[in-house]
Amino acid sequence: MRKWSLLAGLLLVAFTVAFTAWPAAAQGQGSLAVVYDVGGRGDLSFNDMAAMGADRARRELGVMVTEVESATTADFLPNLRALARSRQHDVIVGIGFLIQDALTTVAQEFPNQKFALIDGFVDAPNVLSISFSDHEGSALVGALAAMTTLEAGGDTVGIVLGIEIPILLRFEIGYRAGVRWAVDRYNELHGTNKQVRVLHTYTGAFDDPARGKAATEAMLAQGAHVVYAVAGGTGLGVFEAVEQAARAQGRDVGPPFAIGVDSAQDWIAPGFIPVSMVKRVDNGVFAAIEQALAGTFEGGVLQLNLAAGGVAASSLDMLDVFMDEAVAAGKMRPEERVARLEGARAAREAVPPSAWEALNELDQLIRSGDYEVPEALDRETAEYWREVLSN
Amino acid sequence: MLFSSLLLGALHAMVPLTMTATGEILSERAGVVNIGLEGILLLSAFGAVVGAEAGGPLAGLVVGLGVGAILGLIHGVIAVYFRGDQIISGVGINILALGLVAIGIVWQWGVAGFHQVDRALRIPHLVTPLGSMSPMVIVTVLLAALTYYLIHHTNLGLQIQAVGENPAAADAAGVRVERVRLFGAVYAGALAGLAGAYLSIDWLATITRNLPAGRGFIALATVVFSRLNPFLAVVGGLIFGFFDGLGLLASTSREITQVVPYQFIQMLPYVVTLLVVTGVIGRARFPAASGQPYRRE
Amino acid sequence: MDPRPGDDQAAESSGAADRRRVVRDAAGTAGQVLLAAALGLIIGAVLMEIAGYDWTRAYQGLWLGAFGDPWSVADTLASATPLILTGLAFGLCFRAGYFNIGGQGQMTVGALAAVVVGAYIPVPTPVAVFLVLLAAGAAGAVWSLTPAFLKATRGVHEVISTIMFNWIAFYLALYLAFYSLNDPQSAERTVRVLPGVRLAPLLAGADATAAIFIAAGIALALYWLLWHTPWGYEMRVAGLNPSALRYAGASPVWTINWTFMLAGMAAGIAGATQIIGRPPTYALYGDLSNLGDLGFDGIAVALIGRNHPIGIIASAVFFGALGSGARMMQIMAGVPLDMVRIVHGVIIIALAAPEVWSIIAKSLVRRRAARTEPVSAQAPNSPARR
Amino acid sequence: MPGSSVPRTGAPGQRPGPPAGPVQSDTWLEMRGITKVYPDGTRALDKVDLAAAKGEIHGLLGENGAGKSTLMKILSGILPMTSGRILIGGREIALRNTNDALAHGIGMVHQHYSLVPTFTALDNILLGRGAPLSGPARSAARARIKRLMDDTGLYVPLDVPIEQLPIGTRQRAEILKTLDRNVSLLILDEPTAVLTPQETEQLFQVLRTLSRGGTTIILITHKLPEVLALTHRVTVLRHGRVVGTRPTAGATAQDLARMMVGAERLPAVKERRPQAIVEPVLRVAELTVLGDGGTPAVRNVTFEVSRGEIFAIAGVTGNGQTELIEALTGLRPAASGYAYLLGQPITGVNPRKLYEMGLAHIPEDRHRLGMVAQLSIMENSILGVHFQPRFRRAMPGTLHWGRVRKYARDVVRRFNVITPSLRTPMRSLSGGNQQKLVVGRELSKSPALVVAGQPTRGLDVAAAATIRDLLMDMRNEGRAVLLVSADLDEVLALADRIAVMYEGEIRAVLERGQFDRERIGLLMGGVGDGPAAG
Repeated sequence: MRKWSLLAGLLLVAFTVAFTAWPAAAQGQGSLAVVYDVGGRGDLSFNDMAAMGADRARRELGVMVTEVESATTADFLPNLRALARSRQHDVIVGIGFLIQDALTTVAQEFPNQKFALIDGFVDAPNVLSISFSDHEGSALVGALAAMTTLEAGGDTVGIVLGIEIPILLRFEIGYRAGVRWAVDRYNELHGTNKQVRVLHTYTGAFDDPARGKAATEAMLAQGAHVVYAVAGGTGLGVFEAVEQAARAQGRDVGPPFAIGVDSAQDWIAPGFIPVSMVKRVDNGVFAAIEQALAGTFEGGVLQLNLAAGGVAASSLDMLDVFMDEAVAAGKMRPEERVARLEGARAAREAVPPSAWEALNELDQLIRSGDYEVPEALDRETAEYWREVLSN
Repeated sequence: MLFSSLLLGALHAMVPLTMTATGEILSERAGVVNIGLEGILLLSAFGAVVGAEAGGPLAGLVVGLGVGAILGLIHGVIAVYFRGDQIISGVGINILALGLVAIGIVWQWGVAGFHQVDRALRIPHLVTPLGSMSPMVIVTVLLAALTYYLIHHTNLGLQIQAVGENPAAADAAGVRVERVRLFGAVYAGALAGLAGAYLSIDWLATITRNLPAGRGFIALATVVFSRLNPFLAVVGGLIFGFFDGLGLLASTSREITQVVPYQFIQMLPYVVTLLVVTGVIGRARFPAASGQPYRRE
Repeated sequence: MDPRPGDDQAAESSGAADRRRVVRDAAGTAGQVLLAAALGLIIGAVLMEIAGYDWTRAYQGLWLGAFGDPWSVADTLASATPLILTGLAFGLCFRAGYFNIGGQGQMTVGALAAVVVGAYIPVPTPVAVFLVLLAAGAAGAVWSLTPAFLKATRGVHEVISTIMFNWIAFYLALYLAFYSLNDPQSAERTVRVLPGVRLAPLLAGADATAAIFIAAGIALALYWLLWHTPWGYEMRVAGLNPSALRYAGASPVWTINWTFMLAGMAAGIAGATQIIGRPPTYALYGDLSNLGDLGFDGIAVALIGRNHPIGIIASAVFFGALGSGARMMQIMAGVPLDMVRIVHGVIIIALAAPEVWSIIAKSLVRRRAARTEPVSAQAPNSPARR
Repeated sequence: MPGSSVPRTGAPGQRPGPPAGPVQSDTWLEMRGITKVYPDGTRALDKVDLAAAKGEIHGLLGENGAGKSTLMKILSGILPMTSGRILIGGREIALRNTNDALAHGIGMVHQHYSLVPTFTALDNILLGRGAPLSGPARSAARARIKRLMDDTGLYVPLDVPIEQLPIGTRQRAEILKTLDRNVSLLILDEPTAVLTPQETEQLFQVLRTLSRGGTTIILITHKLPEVLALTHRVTVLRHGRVVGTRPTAGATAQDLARMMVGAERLPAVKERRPQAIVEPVLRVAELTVLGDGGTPAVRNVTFEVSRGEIFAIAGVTGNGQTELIEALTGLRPAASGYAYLLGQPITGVNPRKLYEMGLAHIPEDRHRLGMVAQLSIMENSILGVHFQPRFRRAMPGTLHWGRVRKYARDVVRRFNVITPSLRTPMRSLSGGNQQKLVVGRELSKSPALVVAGQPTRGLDVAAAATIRDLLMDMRNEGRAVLLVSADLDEVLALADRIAVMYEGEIRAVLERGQFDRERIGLLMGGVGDGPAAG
């Protein structure tokens, strides 16, 4: 064995000699670094939306983009530090509220480095904290869900979530509020006294479509008409369950329906997702680098609510833009694009107009401040609102 | 409605567990243990989607099976011919698959994370009184029966048991120990491959970076549960699938979750499996030479 | 190798010869690991070349990220810390003949216990740290004793029970972290542990803490236990020949329980190091994302370390290096984290079959021997495993 | 077996008569220049030549480790040879695996039976033959095997799992399995090690019949009387080399023994010193022990072993001796009855406690119980005594390796264990040296009682003699020895009293002076006296 260790030792030495030089400085005008949450690229959630923003920055602003994934949350701190230490990036964006602690620390250690944080808050002059009003967007799709159900004579909607963490409570309670608002509106218009039950499940996973599917099947079996997926990859199972239930009844278009989240997911199951609650993390990331390059970067809070375009119900235009990008990037064939867009349109048309009216009406109310959507970021508050909103 | 949905859900959830476990049962009978089932499920699920997009659902199944068989072959060659450590090889396959599929999805479709499988490329379902059911449910039960027959009623089965119990004796009797063991490893890989294909082009109609989400390990537990009897693997898969579905069903009810938090309800399949094993299944006897390489000296 | 030297001579010369043999075996194993690593890196390079990444730059990043400067070294050690312990949790059981896949669950309950004790019991610093480790170790031990008990009394195979217990621990932790231990100010994580139990970084700007010494200390203690106490002797006998264990007058039930208990303790303390030993959070996230898959990774770490405590330290550092090197691989060459996983996988598979290396070595020896004399007696042995 | 000390006429085949059948002198099987080098460099065979004629019974004699089994494994296709040629009927053949060998009509009956324990005899016989497991073809195969059983007189229950059959029956199944392949060359590796004299004689009759029918037989053995009783010619191997081949007729046991062990002095059993004091060390009263299947394996057994006495239990393996030993050494609970060591009850007591009370246990299966193959000599030398204070440091719990090393060195020297070093793994030693270490470890305990199970099974003459001497020393020092052995010659040579065990009962206890080989043989086979108390 001695000769093997000798050989291996030589290899090691060669390795050391070859690679012990610091990398040359990056070139280009401006550089953006993104540190993803543990879900990483492909989580169908805010990481993917952040990546979309980074792509847009690369395309439109010509900046260099460095992306770093984290295997566990314990990697956040070293990831941020390594980026900050290289002093090459105009702004370093951390994705997700879990990175907040690490970003707080690094922002203090590198006061001259600009940072941005998605979904969290760091009180430091060199950090731009970007928040989204997930509850407002969720209320919109909740109103659509409830109205669709009532018009079809149903009385149940569902929401399938990932692991129970504060930010998901915000989605759930927002959705419940939207449902409640729409039910009251319906009863007011029709002089009835109907109720809509909201079934919710925390599946304990963000990456297990099978659990999403089983949870959704359980809801559909209890008469759920619309199911809102707030569970990253687990949501794929929600779409599949809904589509399969509809097809089993010979329908190519809902009901039942599913509602997508974070990005415009309408295209994933064309015909069954009339709307998605879009969270424009991409805009947040883009804004951060844009401000940094323009010299207008200031620390503080950037609240991207409904009125500011931070959250929204998806539109066909949005979908169009997304698909254009996908086709341009060679990720989607043009004929596929047409089919998917058609499916999305069909799903929209299968939802009664009154549901869209309700969604738009609530949208106006929230923008104008006439209706304030309840927000829950802890369990007690959430439980309080569940109680209030279901009576 | 509720019960039939639950039962149908359990049947569909049973397929990947039981099919994977069935193949592994034969392999462990022959003395090769593969802890890399999770990785095989994942990589073959990916392969099946690529195959289906090239040549339809049947091609998808074939490619899934083929990818699984190749991984089984790699594992088998390491375990049987190189007399390597079966546990290490299996762990390696799991990790390798995680990396390969994550990168493969980006290479193949240019998107990170997931790719949706077109409806036309999925396995067509059967219409049953319960509802729409995948033919793979029936295939799984048939495969379990076939595997049982193969092990207990054919000459090959006799050889498989012999190389698992006493490879030296089998060798002396003229059985090609290496080939029979390799067959076991490939068979386990192939069935896990088929199960992986079922995940992606049938049950869930998608491929993600971590599609099996631990089902390969549950399948491993099902193997232990089954005491190496494929029919008991069907029972084990069904019990797990049923209580998994039941847990998710119960946790949709606020009335229940206010009394028992949903986290405890969702422990149900794991607790029930453990209770069944503790109370009913008990001590399992594994082939004497299981997991051990055979050397002639 | 003369098979039959006189016994006197043998007994006298054994000291130095044995030491040489130990060194040679260790060097052989290390050589194999490095060769496997080289193979993994080569295949990784090929894949990166195909995918259009600059692999030389990527590997430059891997090296710099792992060992390029003191901070990188510290990060490597920080990543290695929990892996040493979860690796021990698997490796110790494996030595004694059991297959403990339950490190993940044992680590999870350990982390929970660390939060409970660390956040709510105000005592002076060194005592507090000790109490936290004790609590975490005890929690992990309790969690691993149930499968041990089921195995001893009901014959329930530990593979099935530890897998089930992992999931039960997962849901239990989800519940406790969010329903009982959550921080009212920041509900996404549990309350932070008290400042007195937080281990400070050893080097400003890096997150290696004294936890690395705890982990290494436990590894050394287990090494000492295995090779220098009668109990460890019995554990090794149990793993190699369970019947001989009974003949030697030891109780198999007792040995199972002891082994699992110590393994669970190590895994539990791994959980604690992720709470009190990794700045800046000092709490458990509600989705358990600061634990990740460290328990499962421990299996690979232990196997590569040949289930030997010292080997596990080396192997954990190797894994830590790949992990922290992956950081710079992403930053410098844009190579995704998953590429590192592929390299991991190839290395592990290559290590599964040391016989491959000896076959290669043998063919080299044979070729050389053919030139000199008919048969060489110096064909390398494959190192003893299990 | 104590070599020449046992007269030839006491051999199992008591009617040696003329060697069976005529032998054609022309060579049919020929092995030329067979060399085998193991990967670790061990040269197991060095240019070995062997020839046999059609219908010849050829003895292959040698000590353990002489290379007999290796040579025959090469001939039966299990091991590849490093160099050499094998010819049958003048044509060279290539043997890549057992199938090749079987195709050339070569079949081997192994010492460690090559049977799958969970299979029935029928499945074992049909394994690898491609026979279906059901239908008419199986019935045909069954009929064929029944005919074979009638022809050879080797009867075996076909549908009972092998692990439930007595060892003699297993061997019959093993031979049937090989004969069913229509072999023209039958190799038997130490076939009589576990048989009663009567069974041995039966087997020899079968072999003679086969030989007359033209089957060539190679018999591996180290028992000289068997060679003399059965074979036409004999080849002696030593250290992987052929010492010589000669016709059996005219050869004497002394000649062959000298060829086998070389110039070394032939060992004889030490002198038996008279013992004055009779004082029971072990008392067993009405002891019943359950076997693995839950049925009584030891039934109501009563006996005493006194100081300065070797009390031997004779019997065919599998008649309850194993369970009896296990019950007396703390490895198996007793169902009823009592056992006392120096007056203290010992049933259900932990082995460690028993060792402290003065028990030494040489287990009959050293691989399973007595040693850990992967651990070193040093570590094996303290197995079972590792908790004793003399191996511990002052610091609680710690092993003092320095003392262990000293102790191990002492055992290795005193018991003449040949090993390259104390750190050599146990598995690298030859069987004899492994056993010497186990025996040495046990006898070093200064025990009051030595329980020795099959202490010389599978050992070469020299090693076996050493161990027998050690047991006699123990006796002469005034210790009690309980010897369980299936080797009748050994029992006759060593014992002061012999108890014969059959189906869990002690059928008779004989004092030295009443020893009668014929009667003991019958008792071992279940013929004669009923249950007896000792």
